[in-house]
Amino acid sequence: MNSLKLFAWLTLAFPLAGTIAVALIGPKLPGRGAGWLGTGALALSFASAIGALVKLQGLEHDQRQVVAVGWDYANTVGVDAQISLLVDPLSVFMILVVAGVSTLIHLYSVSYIGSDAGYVRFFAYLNFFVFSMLLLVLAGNFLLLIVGWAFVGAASYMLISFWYRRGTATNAGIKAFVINVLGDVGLVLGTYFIFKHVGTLDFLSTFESVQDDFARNDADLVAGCILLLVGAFAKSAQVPLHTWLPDAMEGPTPVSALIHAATMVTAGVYLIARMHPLFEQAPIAADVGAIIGCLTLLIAGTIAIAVTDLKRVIAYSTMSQIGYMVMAVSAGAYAAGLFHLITHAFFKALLFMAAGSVIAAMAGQQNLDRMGGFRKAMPFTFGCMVIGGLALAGVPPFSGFFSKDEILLLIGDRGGWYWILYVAGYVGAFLTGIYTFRMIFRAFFGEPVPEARELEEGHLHHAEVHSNPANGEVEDTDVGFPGPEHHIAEREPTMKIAMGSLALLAIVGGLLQIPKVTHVIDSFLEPTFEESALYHRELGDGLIAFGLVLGALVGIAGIAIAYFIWVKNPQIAVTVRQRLAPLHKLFVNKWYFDELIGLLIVRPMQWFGNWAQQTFERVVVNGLLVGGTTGVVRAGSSAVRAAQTGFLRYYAALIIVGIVAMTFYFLLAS
Amino acid sequence: MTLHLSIVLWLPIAFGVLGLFAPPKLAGRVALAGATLVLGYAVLYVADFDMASGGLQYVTDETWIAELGIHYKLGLDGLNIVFVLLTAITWFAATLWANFSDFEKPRLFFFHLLIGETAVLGALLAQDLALFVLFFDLMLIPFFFLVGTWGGPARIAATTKMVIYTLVGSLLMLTAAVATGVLAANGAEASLSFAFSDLAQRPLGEGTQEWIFLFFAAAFLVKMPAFPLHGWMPDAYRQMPLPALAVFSAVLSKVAAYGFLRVCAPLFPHAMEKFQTLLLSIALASILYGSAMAFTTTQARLILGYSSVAQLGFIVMGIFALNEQGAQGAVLQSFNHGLVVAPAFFIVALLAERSGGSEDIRDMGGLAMRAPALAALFLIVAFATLAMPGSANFVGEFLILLGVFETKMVFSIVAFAGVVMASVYALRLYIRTMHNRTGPAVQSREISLRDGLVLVPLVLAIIAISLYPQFLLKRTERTITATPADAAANVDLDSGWTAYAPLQVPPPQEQDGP
Amino acid sequence: MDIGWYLTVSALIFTIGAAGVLTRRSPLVVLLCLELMLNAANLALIAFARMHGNAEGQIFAIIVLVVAACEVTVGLGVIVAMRRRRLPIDVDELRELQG
Amino acid sequence: MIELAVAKAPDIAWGPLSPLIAVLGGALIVLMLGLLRSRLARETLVPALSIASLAIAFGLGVWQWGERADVIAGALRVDELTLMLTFIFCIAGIATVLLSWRHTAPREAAHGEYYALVLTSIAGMIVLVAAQNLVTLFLGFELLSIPLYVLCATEMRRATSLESGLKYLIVGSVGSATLLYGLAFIYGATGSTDFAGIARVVSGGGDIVSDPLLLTGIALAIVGLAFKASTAPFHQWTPDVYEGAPTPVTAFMAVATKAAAFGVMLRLFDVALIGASLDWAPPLAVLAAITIIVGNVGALGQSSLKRLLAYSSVAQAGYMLAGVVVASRLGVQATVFYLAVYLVMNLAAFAVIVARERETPLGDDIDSLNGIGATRPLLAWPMTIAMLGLAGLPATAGFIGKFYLIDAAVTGDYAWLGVVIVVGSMISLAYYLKVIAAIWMRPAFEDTGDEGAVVLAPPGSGDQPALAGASEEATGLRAQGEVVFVAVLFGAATVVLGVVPSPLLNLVRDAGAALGLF
Repeated sequence: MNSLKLFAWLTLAFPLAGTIAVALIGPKLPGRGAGWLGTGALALSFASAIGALVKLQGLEHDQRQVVAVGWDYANTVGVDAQISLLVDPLSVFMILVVAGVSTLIHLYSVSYIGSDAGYVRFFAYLNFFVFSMLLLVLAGNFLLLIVGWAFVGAASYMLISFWYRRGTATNAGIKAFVINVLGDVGLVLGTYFIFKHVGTLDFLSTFESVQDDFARNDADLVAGCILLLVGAFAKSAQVPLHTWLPDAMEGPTPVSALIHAATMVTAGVYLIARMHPLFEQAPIAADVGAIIGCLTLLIAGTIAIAVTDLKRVIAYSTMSQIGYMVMAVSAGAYAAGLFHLITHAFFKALLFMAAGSVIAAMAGQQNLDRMGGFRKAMPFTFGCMVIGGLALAGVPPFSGFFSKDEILLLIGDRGGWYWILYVAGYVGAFLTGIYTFRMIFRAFFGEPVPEARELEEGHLHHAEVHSNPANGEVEDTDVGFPGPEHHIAEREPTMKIAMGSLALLAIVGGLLQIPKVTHVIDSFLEPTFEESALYHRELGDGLIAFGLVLGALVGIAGIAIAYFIWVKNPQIAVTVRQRLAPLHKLFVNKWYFDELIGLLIVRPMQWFGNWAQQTFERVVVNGLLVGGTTGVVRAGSSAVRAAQTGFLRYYAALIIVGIVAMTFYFLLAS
Repeated sequence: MTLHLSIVLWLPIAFGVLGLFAPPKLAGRVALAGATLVLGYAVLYVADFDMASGGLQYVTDETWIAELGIHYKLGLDGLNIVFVLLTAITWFAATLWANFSDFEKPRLFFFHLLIGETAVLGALLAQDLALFVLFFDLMLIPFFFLVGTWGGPARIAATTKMVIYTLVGSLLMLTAAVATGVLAANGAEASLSFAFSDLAQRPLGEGTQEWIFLFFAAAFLVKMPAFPLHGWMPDAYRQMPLPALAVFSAVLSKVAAYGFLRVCAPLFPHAMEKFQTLLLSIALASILYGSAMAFTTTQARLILGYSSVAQLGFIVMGIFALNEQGAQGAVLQSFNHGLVVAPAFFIVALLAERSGGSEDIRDMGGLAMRAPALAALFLIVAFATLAMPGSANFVGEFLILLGVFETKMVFSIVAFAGVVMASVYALRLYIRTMHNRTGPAVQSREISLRDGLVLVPLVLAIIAISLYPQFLLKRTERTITATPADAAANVDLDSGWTAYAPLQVPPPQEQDGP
Repeated sequence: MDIGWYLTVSALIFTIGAAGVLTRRSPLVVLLCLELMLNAANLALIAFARMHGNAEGQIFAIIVLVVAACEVTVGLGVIVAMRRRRLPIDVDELRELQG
Repeated sequence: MIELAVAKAPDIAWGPLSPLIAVLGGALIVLMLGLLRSRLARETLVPALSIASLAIAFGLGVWQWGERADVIAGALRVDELTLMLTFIFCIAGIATVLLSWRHTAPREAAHGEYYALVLTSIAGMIVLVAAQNLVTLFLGFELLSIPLYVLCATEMRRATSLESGLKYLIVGSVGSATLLYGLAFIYGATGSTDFAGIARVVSGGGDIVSDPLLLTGIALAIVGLAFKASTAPFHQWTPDVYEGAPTPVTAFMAVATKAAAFGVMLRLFDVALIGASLDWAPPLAVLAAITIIVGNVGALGQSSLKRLLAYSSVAQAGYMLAGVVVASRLGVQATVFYLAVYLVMNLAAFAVIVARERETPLGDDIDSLNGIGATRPLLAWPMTIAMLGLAGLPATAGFIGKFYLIDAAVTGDYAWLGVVIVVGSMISLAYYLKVIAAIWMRPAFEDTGDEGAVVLAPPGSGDQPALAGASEEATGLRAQGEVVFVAVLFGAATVVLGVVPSPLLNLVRDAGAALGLF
């Protein structure tokens, strides 16, 4: 096997090996050994990813789609599922992001999770997640993709309910898992629709034959693509399948950073990009994706303004940012979408890490209302938070600025009704500015809260009674609950390193692709999207200029408004809230999506279950089918025994009757 | 003509009798030796199996009762080798487990357990309809004793209910089987014979096929059990001693599925088609109903029991997709489910040990605290149960639903609801037991070495088959895809009549049933 | 003479016997009635023998007479035994065995 | 021709007749010896001799196998069917003698008479199944019945024994009267008492098959025979008589009488009246169905084992009737085969009942079996096997028997009857399993007095050889080796015939061939 394939396999192998190693020998290792072991595994994986990158670039431009076949998985009766990896620019791009960011986040976790009783388990899970994610992006056929897809879902479940004795955590976990399974189902069904026509599960052969096997907007293809989108939405928390993501914040902060910001939730984007030949053959489905993405970015933005839980604010911002990406890749702005994916990975991970640091300082408390004035207490964290915030808000020259604006530019360039998306995109950017800095201002400005003061005096606050921030239940610090100690970036070099490097990337990441200047990503991904009609588009200079300026202004305006409301004169916030009470109510209650789903799906299922359990089982299954027949038999038996009176003459009488009956029968029958 | 199959068939009962005369202490060991030998034999078969042929291998064919045209004919092909392997594995595990837990009257216990294995192997290996029916009915007797003697407090009522209920189907099947042989012989003006190979050459009239098929279906559906014929299941499952329950749920239900593939598909093609929708509906109902029950009941055993109802629903679906993907999936899924449900029951026993003897998940919780290994094993089993992609169960479901998708799309789509529900009940079971706040009487502790000896190999087997399901698929493929045409082609193998290709069967000449 | 009359008479006797078995409670009388039924058959047999003009029916009848005698004897024997055990000689009292 | 046969003194072929003579001779000798003073002679020699005579009869039957002969001017026909059934009678008789050996019944009635009566009854059965004309048929019928009336009443100390005797006598006589009346009509319609003659007339075509005389005759004959075979709705004497009679006698009646009744049915319907099969087959089929259902549901909820088995025997009669209905050689074979396996299964069961009657004060109550799985395995296993066999579960002779019957039914276009048979078996499971459950799954019967050892037998010692376990127990137990022997022997036979039925099937095939059916 050539070295490119080897690197691909290695990238995949190291995290898996890491999982097993951590799980088996981790407990024996002293101190934070398990954490370092896991981190090391990922570093190696990242290294091999780079190796793969180098090898890939070494290949001819049109040779850059390599399939590495491991072994037959389910290769029978017309189904051709193999363990095969597709190594092409797109997948290499993804493994670089995944492995890279994961390594940093592992580094962060080494100390952040340091005093938790489930330390070893945490890293085993985390490594397993990375393995799954890499499997997802490297998968060379639908079946393997679905496997990776489900594995990341499982890993995310395990990590969300990492503190598994917390009812809130386990509920969030099962919620996330079930919605993700819903996504898997969509994926499988979509695969069926496509397999029905192309007759293969392999990506490349599917893409080759899609032109011939499907007419444009062929009904089955559209159905298939929309079902694939269902999978994408479930993973990427797009409406209406997004409700699990905010709850997923029950997981430890590094998990939120890694899974629910940087990597897993972007799988949907990757999927659409990967399937672009199908979507371009089924534009209707593509448009659905674009519209949903647009809706999501708006809805999420509005909610993010209202919620007061630090991590949830970031979570909703994640939703809305992914909305951008989904919109982008659905509208054919592949490179832009993936560009935003990578920059978002940087600054969003950074934001989460910073938030984690703050939460640690608050001894697990996540409520923004209880925070404030940490600026002096945690300068480093503050700095990182601001950098991330600026990048998120799309302020030049931070990375988010370029990526977001390129998306909007390309969409605007599509013309037609895409202008609506274009405008909505800027509205979203405006919201982004507001909620991002609302968060920052409320956490770091204003009167320092007691915890902040305590920290300024050099002592990290510790809760005397540990409790679940979500519902205040009292907890111990044994396995299944958060550990006794908390760790903040200011005091943990590893956290510093991780956050520092991410901050750096968040600042300079944009340079990869500056309109008219650099085209690193464009040209790198080109082989994957070679035959795509939408890929190669030249933008008009006017549009570019206009867009860049507008983008910058919108972002800054948002920040300014946030400053006025939450720093200058906070009572405005109150008045605004009173003015727009119903709107605020809508936003705080997350547009009532949970309630809606509960009403439409969960309740009916529970009702059916209870009805089956209490009524049907008793009445029909046991009553009618069992009781009924036995009842009949019993009745017959008692009748027969009642006839057995013991009266001799009665017997004789019966015989005589029998004789008469028999005789009559015979005489009449003839 | 070899003796191999006869040896493996009678090994268990031989050791069972041996155990009767061993000192009670050693009875378990003897039984274990027997089960081990069978396992070894089964592994040898799998290794030595000739994948190129879709036909019978290691055939043994003696005339047993000439007057009744019953042959003592055993054979192994791609269809039943999977089930034989499953039987050997699960019985070995169950016997090992039983060795570690002490039952009173151990000699009788193991005697019945091993009779059970012989009966199951007989039903699987039989290549003669009458022989199949004989063993199929025989399967129940040892379990009648196992439940009735070593079961829970309400055991006698439960076991009687179970036996009568399931035999209702099986006895109807007896009539149907006789009718098949007789009418087929009359139709072909040939001498009475129950050998599958002969029957397959003598197609029955359509009317006849229909009522006969319904009788067989009744037998199989009750045995599985399928909705709404599962009335016996809850009581029996609650009372059954655990090792018996493990094999019962893992294997006996699969024999019913196997019956559809072995008997109905090749012999009653017309009926299979005619009743396809009916059976698919039953399967769908089983899936939905079983799942719904599974996530409402609180008895750990019953959660697994009802989940099996749902899983068997999937298997039936695959069978009645009436195409090759469906059949392949059904076979694979039977193996997977058996391999998964057995350890699941063992784990339930462990959970009960740790939560003050109660098997009600409301009394459990937080069991994972001091038992990471147990938690890990259970998690793997739970994920396999809900057929998470990456597990072989998923491959099975994938093939099944793909098969159904291609014939009856709607059923397939609705069935996916079952997939989602599965994730709910499996995780519910896991979380309510291993996670959440610690239950009142719970003492979490790690599994002992002995438990590990049983569980770990099973879980490793699950992982192995998940990594490489092709291992089974490529063994079954030839048999599944073989058609009666091939059968005619290579009569020397007398293969093909096991074929799962009912649609290609030439239409039988009309003849009226009674 | 028409065979029908003989048959009518024998049927009559048979019915009378049957009726006796049903109505009378003393086993002795019941036995007599049984005799009636058997002899009704005899009458029929002999009538038929005449009709067919062969002897078989008559032989049959003679044998039946013998058998009937044995039957009654046994019956009487049982009744005597019961009398010895001071059991009521009444068929309606024989109700130990039932259900 | 017939006139001639009747006219000149019949020449008697002694060979074919020898089994019958052996039995009758045995009866006489036993009767004589019963008068001897010495206790030994009466209590040991007499049973031994009756066994001997039966064994000789059996042997002579083997010797005669394959030679079909009409004896006594065609009054009797000794062919494979006759001999096959003779074997069944002899085995049943031997078993009965063994069970009666140390039983109270022969002690209360004098030994000589008791065994003589058994032998006479057997002779009657042989005559019955060998009968070739209506006269011998009736003669055999009564020769078989009358001794049974007496045997039922032999335990004179027990009121129920006498009751059952009288009941049987009266109801039975009504039955035989009916039969006789029926036979008279058949004779009247056909003008011949001789089967061959009747067959000639009936099969001769014409409107004879719709002649009211004949039909009435057939109807009455059916009732009479159905009564003997205890098929519903003429079964009602069965439970009472079975329960009241001494258990060995019950066993004898259950197996031998039934065999005789079916033997004669086969001869009468499948030979003499074969031409009118369209007349009698449908009602017989209906009778069979009714019998199966009534018998099986009746057996539910019985606490007396003998009663339970009585009802079960009713049900089994229904099964076998299916073989008669189809009026084919296959049917005959199936019926005879089932008679044979029915013999072994029932004898095993009754032997166990006898044993427990002596071991416990519970008599034949089902509780007397509680827990014997652990304490008396040599009784537990035969009973279990017998029950499984009667239920028709595989690996027992019962399964093959049912299989054969269903085979016959389906082949004779009576598939629905096959379904009824299995439906019956389903119901029957409910009570057979109850017995098995009592044996294995209920705690041992708390027993007082010298048999306390029964209870003390340690749990887990379940599968030690029983007599070893029983030897340290009271003499009451050791005294019945022969009963245990019967139980074990026939229990084993049930399994053996279930696994290697072919030898028996060969005999049955010849027996079926004996009646010139297609």
